[in-house]
This record gives sequence, C-alpha cells and structure tokens, in this order.
Amino acid sequence: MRKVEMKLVYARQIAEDTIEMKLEDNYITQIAEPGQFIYIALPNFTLRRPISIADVDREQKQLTILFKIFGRGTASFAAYEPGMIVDCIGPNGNGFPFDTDKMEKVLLIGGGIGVPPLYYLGKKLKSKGIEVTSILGYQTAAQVFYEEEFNQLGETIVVTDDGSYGEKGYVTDIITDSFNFDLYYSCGPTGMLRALTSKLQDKKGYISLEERMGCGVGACAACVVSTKNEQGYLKICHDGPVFPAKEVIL
Amino acid sequence: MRKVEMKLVYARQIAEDTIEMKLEDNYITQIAEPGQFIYIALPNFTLRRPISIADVDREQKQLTILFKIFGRGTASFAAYEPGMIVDCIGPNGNGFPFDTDKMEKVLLIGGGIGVPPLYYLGKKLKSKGIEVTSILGYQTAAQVFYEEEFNQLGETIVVTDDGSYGEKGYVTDIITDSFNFDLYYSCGPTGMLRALTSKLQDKKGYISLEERMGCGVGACAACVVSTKNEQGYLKICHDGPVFPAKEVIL
Amino acid sequence: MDLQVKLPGLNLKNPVMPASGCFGFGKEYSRFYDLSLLGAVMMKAATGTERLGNPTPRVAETSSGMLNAIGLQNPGVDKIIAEEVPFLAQYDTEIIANIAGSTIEEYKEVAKKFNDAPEVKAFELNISCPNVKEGGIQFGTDPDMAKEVTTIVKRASDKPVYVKLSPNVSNIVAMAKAVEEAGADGLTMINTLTGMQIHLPSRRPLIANKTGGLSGAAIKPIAIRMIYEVREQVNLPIIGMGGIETAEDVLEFLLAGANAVAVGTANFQNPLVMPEIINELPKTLEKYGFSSVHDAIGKAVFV
Amino acid sequence: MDLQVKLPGLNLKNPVMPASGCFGFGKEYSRFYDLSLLGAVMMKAATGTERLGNPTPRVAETSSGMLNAIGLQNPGVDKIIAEEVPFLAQYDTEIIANIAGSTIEEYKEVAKKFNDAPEVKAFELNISCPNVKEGGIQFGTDPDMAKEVTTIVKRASDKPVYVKLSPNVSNIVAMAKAVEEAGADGLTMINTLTGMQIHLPSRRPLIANKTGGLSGAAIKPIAIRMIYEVREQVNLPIIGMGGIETAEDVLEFLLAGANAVAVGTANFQNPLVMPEIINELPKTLEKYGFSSVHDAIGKAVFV
Ligand SMILES: Cc1cc2nc3c(=O)[nH]c(=O)nc-3n(C[C@H](O)[C@H](O)[C@H](O)COP(=O)(O)OP(=O)(O)OC[C@H]3O[C@@H](n4cnc5c(N)ncnc54)[C@H](O)[C@@H]3O)c2cc1C
Ligand SMILES: Cc1cc2nc3c(=O)[nH]c(=O)nc-3n(C[C@H](O)[C@H](O)[C@H](O)COP(=O)(O)OP(=O)(O)OC[C@H]3O[C@@H](n4cnc5c(N)ncnc54)[C@H](O)[C@@H]3O)c2cc1C
Ligand SMILES: Cc1cc2nc3c(=O)[nH]c(=O)nc-3n(C[C@H](O)[C@H](O)[C@H](O)COP(=O)(O)O)c2cc1C
Ligand SMILES: Cc1cc2nc3c(=O)[nH]c(=O)nc-3n(C[C@H](O)[C@H](O)[C@H](O)COP(=O)(O)O)c2cc1C
Ligand code: FES
Ligand code: FES
Repeated sequence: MRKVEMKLVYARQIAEDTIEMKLEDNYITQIAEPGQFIYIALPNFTLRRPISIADVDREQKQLTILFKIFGRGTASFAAYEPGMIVDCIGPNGNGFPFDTDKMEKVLLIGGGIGVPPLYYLGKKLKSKGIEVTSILGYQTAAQVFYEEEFNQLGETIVVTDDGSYGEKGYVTDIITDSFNFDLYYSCGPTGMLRALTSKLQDKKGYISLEERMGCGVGACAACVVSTKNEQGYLKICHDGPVFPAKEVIL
Repeated sequence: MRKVEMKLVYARQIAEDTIEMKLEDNYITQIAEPGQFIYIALPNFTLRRPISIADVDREQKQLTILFKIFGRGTASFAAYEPGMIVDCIGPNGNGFPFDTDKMEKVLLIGGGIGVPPLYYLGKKLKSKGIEVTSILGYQTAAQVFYEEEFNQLGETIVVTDDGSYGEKGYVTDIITDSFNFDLYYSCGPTGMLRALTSKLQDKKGYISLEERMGCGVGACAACVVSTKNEQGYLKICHDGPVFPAKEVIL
Repeated sequence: MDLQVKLPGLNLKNPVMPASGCFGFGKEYSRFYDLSLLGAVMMKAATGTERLGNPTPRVAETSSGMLNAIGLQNPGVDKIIAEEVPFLAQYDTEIIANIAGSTIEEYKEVAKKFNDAPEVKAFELNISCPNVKEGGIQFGTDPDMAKEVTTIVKRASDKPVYVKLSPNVSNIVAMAKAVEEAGADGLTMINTLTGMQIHLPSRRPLIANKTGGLSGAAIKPIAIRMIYEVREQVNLPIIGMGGIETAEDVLEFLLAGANAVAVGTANFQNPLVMPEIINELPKTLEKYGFSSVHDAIGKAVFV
Repeated sequence: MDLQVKLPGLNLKNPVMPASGCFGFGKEYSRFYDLSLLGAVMMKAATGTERLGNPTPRVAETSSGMLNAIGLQNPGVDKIIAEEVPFLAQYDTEIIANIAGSTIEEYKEVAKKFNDAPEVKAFELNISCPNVKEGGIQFGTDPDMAKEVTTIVKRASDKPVYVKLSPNVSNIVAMAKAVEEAGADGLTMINTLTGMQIHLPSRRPLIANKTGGLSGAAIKPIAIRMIYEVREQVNLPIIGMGGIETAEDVLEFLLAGANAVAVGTANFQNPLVMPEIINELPKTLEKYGFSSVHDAIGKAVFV
C-alpha cells in the first residue's frame, strides 16, 4: 500500500451514471488482487473515495475501475479527462480469498455498482480453470454494464428490479436449488447482501462490504463491522472489505 | 453591474509572476470604464478576487486584465487555460473621472500591479487629445511589464527599486518640479500612494485604492476607507475604488 | 409546491431571506434581481446612533468560510427608518429589523423606534455580535443577560422578537430556554463563531480587530447541530442560518428543525444565490419526497 | 534551522506530531514512512477496559472538514501497554498517551497504569471527547469538573499532564485557567466542535450517534483564536491542533502561541502529510524571517 500518482489513460460512460476508467502506474497494478480497492483523493474534498479494482492488466500497467456518479465527489471525478493525474492510495484491504485446489464451481453475485470487483475475480478464477457462473443485478436496463465481459467468463444471468432487461426481480429470486457451486462471492448493497447471506446460509461464501471511511488504512476505526466471534469490530478498510459471509453481522 | 460568464480567450505570462489575460463577453466589455474592476469567482474559494480592468476592446468584446500571482487564489487563476469560463461580476465601482475640457496634460503614476488600470485610462485620455506622461515603478527588472504599451501613449519613465532597469528608486523620487501637469492619476501600494499624495498635495489627483472585500458590491461594509469630510467611511468597492486624492485618509 | 411559511408577524411566500449584515439594506442586490422574490429581508444591524465600525482589514478568507469584523457600522436607527426602510417597503417582501446596541438602554431605544415603523414586521435581536466589545458578547453568552435584554425589548415594542443566538456557548439549549422564558417569539441561529487568522508576513492577526466572526459552509455542521438540539427542547420557531449555499442545504436546515432560513456569506460568492435557491427548492423538496416546506420542518428531529 | 522544542517531559526533535485518534497507534502509517521522523506520537484514546465505540456510520464529510463519532473504540489500557506501546517504542520519537474515561475513577486508573510504562513520556488528558455520553462532555465544558479530573490524574502519576481542551465552551480561558490551577503541565487544543449532518434521503442524522466532532481546515480559525486567547492569559505550554495541513499552517499556530502542533484529519487526505510538513518547515520559517521554531512561538501575541 502506497500513495501513488496514477495517470488516467481512458474514460468512458458505460451505462447510466456509470463511468469506466483505466489508470496507469508502476506499483498498484503490479500487486493488486481481486477485491482490493484504491482510495482516491479529489481536490477540495476532505475525504478520499474508495473504489474497487475491477480489472488489472499487469503488462500494460493498467487498472480498471468502474464507478457510479453518486454524490458530489464521484461527479467531480467523472469530469476528469485522460492525461490527468489521480492521487491514489492502494492497493488497500484484503482481496477475495480462494484456494483453487478446493473448488471447481463458483457463483458470483453482484448488485449494481458491486459488480466491478467480481469481474477481476472471475477472470482470475477462470484462468485457473474454475467454472464461473454470474448473477448480475441492476435496477433497470439503462444501468446494465459488463454483461458481455461476464459472458466471457461463463454463464451469466442479468436481473433487473423492474424487468426492463434480463430476468425480473432480485438476484436472490434467481438462485434456486438447481444452482450448484462450491463457494459464492458477492458484492452489492447491504440489503442485498443481507438477503443473500441468509438465503445461502448453508453455503460457504465471501462478501465485500462498504462503509463510510476516514483514513482508509486502518488507523481511525471509522469503518467497522461487527463480527459474530470474539474479534468484536473489524475494520472494513484494513481487515476487509472482503469477509467470510458467516463472520460478520450486517 | 451583472454576474456574467466571461470566456478566457488568451493568457500569457508577461513578467515575473505576472499574467495577462483577455476575457470575452457581451456586457461588461460594452460599458466598462477605466478604473473599474471585475470581481472574479474561483472554484472552492469563499471570496471573489477584485482585478482592475486594464484595457477594453469594445469591438472584439474583449477585456484585458493583468494580475500578479500573490496567494493561492491568483495562483489557481493563473492556471486557467484559454476556452475556460470565468465567473465574473462587473463592471464594479466607479472609474477615474476626467473632464477633457479642463485638462491638457496628465501624469499617470503606477506602482507594480497598480499599473494596469492606468493603461486603459491613458489610452482613453490620449484618444481625446490629452498629453499623457507615465511613471511606472516596479521592484526589479524582472517585474517590468507594459513599458512598450505606455510608450505608445506618451513619455514613459520606468523606475525600479533596485535600479536593475530604468531609473533607480521610487516613483516619488522621479517627480520633480519640472513635471508639468494639470492632474495626476495613480494606483499602487498604499505606501506609495501615501508618499505620493503628500508630495503632490498641491496638485489635483485621483487615486485608486485596495482593500480586502466581502461582497464587492457595497452591501457588507468590509472595504471602507476614512474620508476627510463628513461622509465618514466610504466603500471602496462601491464609492471607489477611485477617490479624489485629497478626500481619503490613507 | 407550497413554499409558504407563517411565523409570528411574518407571512413568508418562501422560507428564504438574506442574513443580517450580508445584504446591507437591499439596495445593492436590487440591482441584480427583484427583491420581491425573497421571503423576507433581514436588515443590517441598527444601533441607536451612527456607528463607524472597526478599522480595516475587516474580512479574511478561510477554508470554506470567512471571518468578518465589520463592527456594526450603520447609519443609526433614525436614518435607517427614514432612508432604508422606505426603499425596502417598495417590494413585496417582509422586513425584519436587526437590533443591536452596547447597553440595554440602547436596545430598548432602537426597538421603540422601529416599533413605530409599520413596514417593519418583526425584530431580530442581535445579542450575539462578536465584534462589539462593550457588551454584545456578554449578552449572547450569558443566559441571564440574554433574558434581561429580551424582556426589555419585548416590553418596549409589540412586534414579534426573534432572538439571534450566538454559537460561542457551552450550552445552546440553555440560551434558547432563557430567551423563551423572557417571551421571545422566535429564534434565529446561528450567528458567527469567533475566529482568528494570523497574517504570516506581518506576524499579526490579519483582521484589524484581531478576532472576527466565522461564517460560511465551514460552520454548517455546527448550525445544524445547534438547531437540532434546540428544536428538541424548545418550542419557538427558528430561522436557521450558517453556511447555506444550495436548496439541499435549505432542506437540511428544515429537517433539523428550522422553520425558515437565512443566507449570508453565499451572497458574496454569488449575488444571485437566493433567487437560484428559491427556484430550485420545489424540485429539491420533491426529489426527497416532500409536498411542501411545511412538510419538511423538523422531520429529522421527531421520528 | 533549529526545529527542536522542549516541553515538560518531551524533547521534540520537531514540533509536529499526529493528533490523537487520527493515527491509531502508528502501525498503519509506519507502512508509509519511518515514524522516527515525527516529533512525537499522540496515541489513540485509552480507557480502563476495551470499548467498542459507536455504531456506524461514524464519519461524514463536510465542507473543508469532517465529522466523526468513533466513540473511543480502543482495546483498553492494558492491551495498549502490552501490544501498542512496545511497537511505538522502537522508534526514536516521544510517546504521549491519551487518557479517557467515563468516570473520574476510570481516568485515575488509566493514568496509574500508564505511569508504570516508562516509554510513555507524557499524558494528554482527554476531557473533551464529545462522543462519550456518560461524562466526557461535562468534564470538558465545566471548569470545576475539569479541575477535579486534572487534580486526580496529577495525583495518580508523576508524568506531565497536558489537558486537552474542548472548543465547545463560552469561555476557553476560564477552562485553561481552571486546569492550570489544578496543576496541569500543559494544554492541547482544540478538540473537535460538536456538529451534525442530516442525510437527506433518510431524513435522519447521517452519523449513527447523531452528533459528531467537526475537525479539519474548517475549524482552523477557531483553533487559532482560542490558542491566542489562552496564550495571552495562561502560562502553560500549548500543543495546538485543528485543521493543520501545511507548514504555513504550523507557523500560524506557532505565531498564535502554540509551542508544538498536532495534525489530525490531514493524515486521511495525505498519509505523508507530516513528513512533508516537517520537510517544508525550515524553508517556511526562513521565508518569514524566523531562525528557529522557538523564535516563532507566540510572536503574534506579544508585540
Ligand atoms: C471498499 C469500497 C469499494 C467501493 N467500490 C466502489 C466501486 O467500485 N464503484 C462505485 O461506484 N462505488 C464504490 N464504492 C462506493 C463509493 O465509495 C461511493 O459511492 C463514493 O464514495 C461516493 O462518493 P460521492 O462523493 O459521490 O458521494 P457523497 O455522498 O458526496 O460522499 C460523501 C462521503 O460519504 C462517503 N460515501 C458515500 N457513499 C458511500 C459508500 N457507499 N461507501 C463508502 N463511502 C461512501 C464518501 O466516500 C464521502 O466520504 C465503494 C465503497 C467501498 C467502501
Ligand atoms: C479594486 C482592486 C483592484 C485590484 N486590481 C488588481 C489587478 O489589476 N491586478 C492584481 O494583480 N491585483 C489587483 N488587486 C489585488 C488583488 O485583488 C489581490 O492580489 C488578490 O485578491 C489576492 O488574491 P490571492 O488569492 O492571490 O491572495 P490571498 O492572500 O490568498 O487572498 C486571501 C484573501 O485576501 C484578499 N486580498 C489579498 N490581497 C489583497 C489586496 N491587495 N487587495 C484586495 N484583496 C486582497 C483576497 O481577495 C482574498 O479574499 C486589486 C485589488 C482591488 C481591491
Ligand atoms: C460580513 C458579515 C456581516 C454580518 N453582520 C451581521 C449583523 O450586522 N448582524 C447580525 O445579526 N449578524 C451579522 N452577520 C452574521 C450573519 O447574519 C449570519 O448569522 C452568519 O454569517 C451565518 O450565516 P452564513 O454562514 O450564511 O453567512 C454578519 C455576517 C457577515 C459575513
Ligand atoms: C477520526 C477522529 C478521531 C479522533 N479521536 C480522538 C481521540 O480518541 N482522542 C482525542 O483526544 N481526540 C480525538 N480526535 C480529535 C483530534 O485529536 C483533534 O483534536 C481534532 O481532530 C482537530 O485536529 P484536526 O483538525 O487536525 O483533525 C479525533 C479526531 C478524528 C478526526
Ligand atoms: S477508515 Fe479508518 S479504520 Fe477504516
Ligand atoms: S466589499 Fe462589501 S461593501 Fe465593499
């Protein structure tokens, strides 16, 4: 984890209010793992913004992020143009654990802007011969992104809340007993994760959490999550953002 | 006086830490008079910055400003690039009064970044057939600007504090009894204006003052100057920035 | 969308008005827009006789804020009634007089004079101006003195009195309760926080008066907290202020318990800010599911 | 350029240290740079037993600042002495323990335990944490209670005690004088100002604890004013804090009367901010005509 200047080399809008960017540097791109995030400073905002690493190309030294224009910070970031320098800390936190010897089939469940970190994970798993199935949930057709990219990784089901694209409903409606997997990985809104982890309580899984952050490096205790064991609070920025689904209280 | 968006059409550094810019609009450029100023908003700074109008080209709808990089606001403004929009209020205040029937020769005395407003004034006076002599004082050679432009208006004497260019000394050292003029106009640091007005106390003159401003339009009473008569305080942004030299207490 | 707010003495067509001292007596801003757009106008502070205020510099810029130490410069209550009130009275908006003084006697005198000006609909009792050395600051931070001056002013006039609270206190609720007991009809809050900036080259406080009042977006979280605390425990209507720049800020103040709001420092950045906010407000209320200004007031407090 | 500062119990190689709660116990930032560069380290608050702190969200962003309501989450004094102090002791820097509690008894107990840790050079007595409901806030805004807790802690230990003052008071000088009388060896100021932000979509305070402490550049003018006022009237050394981001900010605090400074929120924006400031400081002092840190202290106050 270091503070580095990354160069914005590419930016485009890929869905409603959703921006894809590629950032270049010599350090973060060489060590980032799926599930980790970068912590981005924006001029005149007190706090940095955490954004998941959606893909990495080590050779090109490029890292992909995908983010939604949510408030004033992401809106100002969306206005950056290629060539500009982005002040980042990274890679932060711990990624999705996997032990390729112990698994054959995995299920990825992404909700909205929780989809991005699963892409880099899925790519990595597929390259190790793991069978990947993905369920991607969005609010509406205009917000769907990366369907094609996930199709490359394996069977991919898109769900929208309003049924305007793919299946209608929530990701949890889609997961039936016919789904067969050793492990699941998920990232998305807390409501979705809560429903999902309770539905899949007999399965082993890892989920990636969000919380408002101060330092982003584990020093300030802003971003805690309660655990079910004696560890008490864990820090999402430092001990997560990925946690075993059964360990945390959402 | 309106709030308008001006377009930066041209910017260059013309001396040490000194920037010349041309701004385009349909309103301010059509009515601005010498001695008035524009009041510029810079993103993420609470207060606007007052900058004098150094020249106006009504046909081209362009206004020239010259400013020194002084603190953080002017530094950020100096980084603007042509094409960018500048949020301005203007034209603010009252300009230099002149009655061309009652004068033949005028003396302009500018100190440092007080030189700019005198240029537009000199141009206007010269076009009305008034003889213009200018004394321009700077700290050092590297900070000299607009000598050539003033030469076009009439006799121009450049003075530097350290003698690295032109005459050595202060503008007040230059003004001897041999100078012959009906009226003087001056703008520059308060110390210079104090020395000058006391030296020229028998002459009629107008001086342009600076003070830290809040509203810039006369509403908040931040920018007052004491007067020698019953008016009490006057507001520099509204009643000035130009005042009869004999009326104000510096 | 219904933006109207009814408060003691005031029928506001919308909840937005300029904060005292940031708008003079309206003349300057009337060059930018029609003042009839505003819910009300809070006039610059008036004292018994003319005040010249403090030496300059009187303002300094800070991160997301500014310091000011104008020092109550004003032409005195008589001239204000004779020359400024009639100008504002031309507009279809409510006029609130800001009353200041160094002594209780002076407050009383100013209140009495404004009482006879029918165009003035309510008083804002400025017991919290941090830039007057003789007494202002004590009135604003001592509950007993605040009570006393409120009582006197209430007695001297029949107009509704909104007491302007200073945030420079340990216990804002105690101050609010004190003036409530004294018969205040409403509160306006917050005034500025006392601050200072050192000018490095001269090694001296930049503001000639040394300290100045901090205003602007920097203080908004303090204003919201204080309004929320007071709304929980005190039954007076509140005109909220401190760092408002947008219609979303207005909604934040309403939710925290303000019945109306005033905009100060933001006028300096954007002279059109108030008409812009008023224009945005219906959309903003709708976006967050409110059907009127009234519907939003205090919604974050009582849940 | 001589950057050294000598204070009771502390030999600072330079006047810059992290503010309590913004740097944990140093481990995380030691991944970014060598902590031996720092003048000292103020540890996160310690209580008698482990504290879990408040529910989340615990932080919110504001204009030029932030709100926090961590709620004193910490592993308890014993674990801090066993596991955190030895880590910091590896570095060539001074360790300051921040002592907190809900009762006077708890303060005393924590102080006693740290008293036996030779690596801890001084105490920062946190009587001003606005996020502890049981008592913290009263200690920090009531001069008598502040006096009492200072007296007890002084008695319980031989280490120098720096009392951390809350800015949420009407009269900061009265607070400083109270703890001076109680035997405080120094002051640290300011802690955060109590603030609130309303989350519009949920119509509720964003911070789960409702209120939080405002820190960052927004509060710098208030910190400077309070330090200046205290320096004029109280003879204790002051470690100043509140919005420091640059070496020029450090100089501003020194001129206002601080003997050393702490950097809090700025670490979150830039984890390298303290080494960068320390590196800039000699140039900045020179630029404004000072020959040492010592030379600048209080220069804007006594003129
Ligand atoms: C580990 C992690 C990874 C993330 N990855 C992504 C991603 O890949 N793509 C994406 O679009 N978003 C992601 N988010 C959410 C993203 O950080 C927020 O949408 C963003 O910070 C909002 O900033 P803003 O200025 O637009 O909103 P504002 O509401 O103006 O922000 C105000 C403050 O709240 C914080 N905040 C607001 N929402 C969130 C949130 N959901 N989580 C954490 N902090 C928040 C901001 O960081 C800022 O400090 C991630 C969050 C976390 C914690
Ligand atoms: C009527 C008028 C006309 C001016 N014309 C010019 C001009 O043509 N060219 C030019 O270079 N400068 C001019 N100035 C000075 C210019 O406004 C300041 O240099 C500038 O505001 C400094 O801003 P900053 O952000 O760089 O400095 P900072 O010190 O960071 O500014 C902090 C605050 O102090 C104010 N301030 C600082 N110095 C001055 C000053 N000398 N006068 C007024 N406010 C100040 C700033 O506006 C800002 O509000 C003029 C000033 C006035 C009052
Ligand atoms: C330049 C200036 C002058 C002020 N003068 C007065 C005044 O005369 N009377 C008063 O009650 N408040 C005065 N105030 C305080 C404002 O009315 C308001 O309470 C404060 O600025 C907070 O609002 P804001 O952050 O929107 O500016 C003044 C504020 C400023 C910035
Ligand atoms: C996240 C956070 C946690 C804090 N925790 C503590 C604490 O445990 N003890 C304490 O005395 N002060 C605490 N503070 C206050 C800081 O030490 C400091 O006084 C304040 O933040 C002002 O400095 P700044 O503006 O540089 O942050 C905390 C501040 C922040 C932002
Ligand atoms: S954000 Fe500071 S510990 Fe996670
Ligand atoms: S700056 Fe407000 S009156 Fe001049």
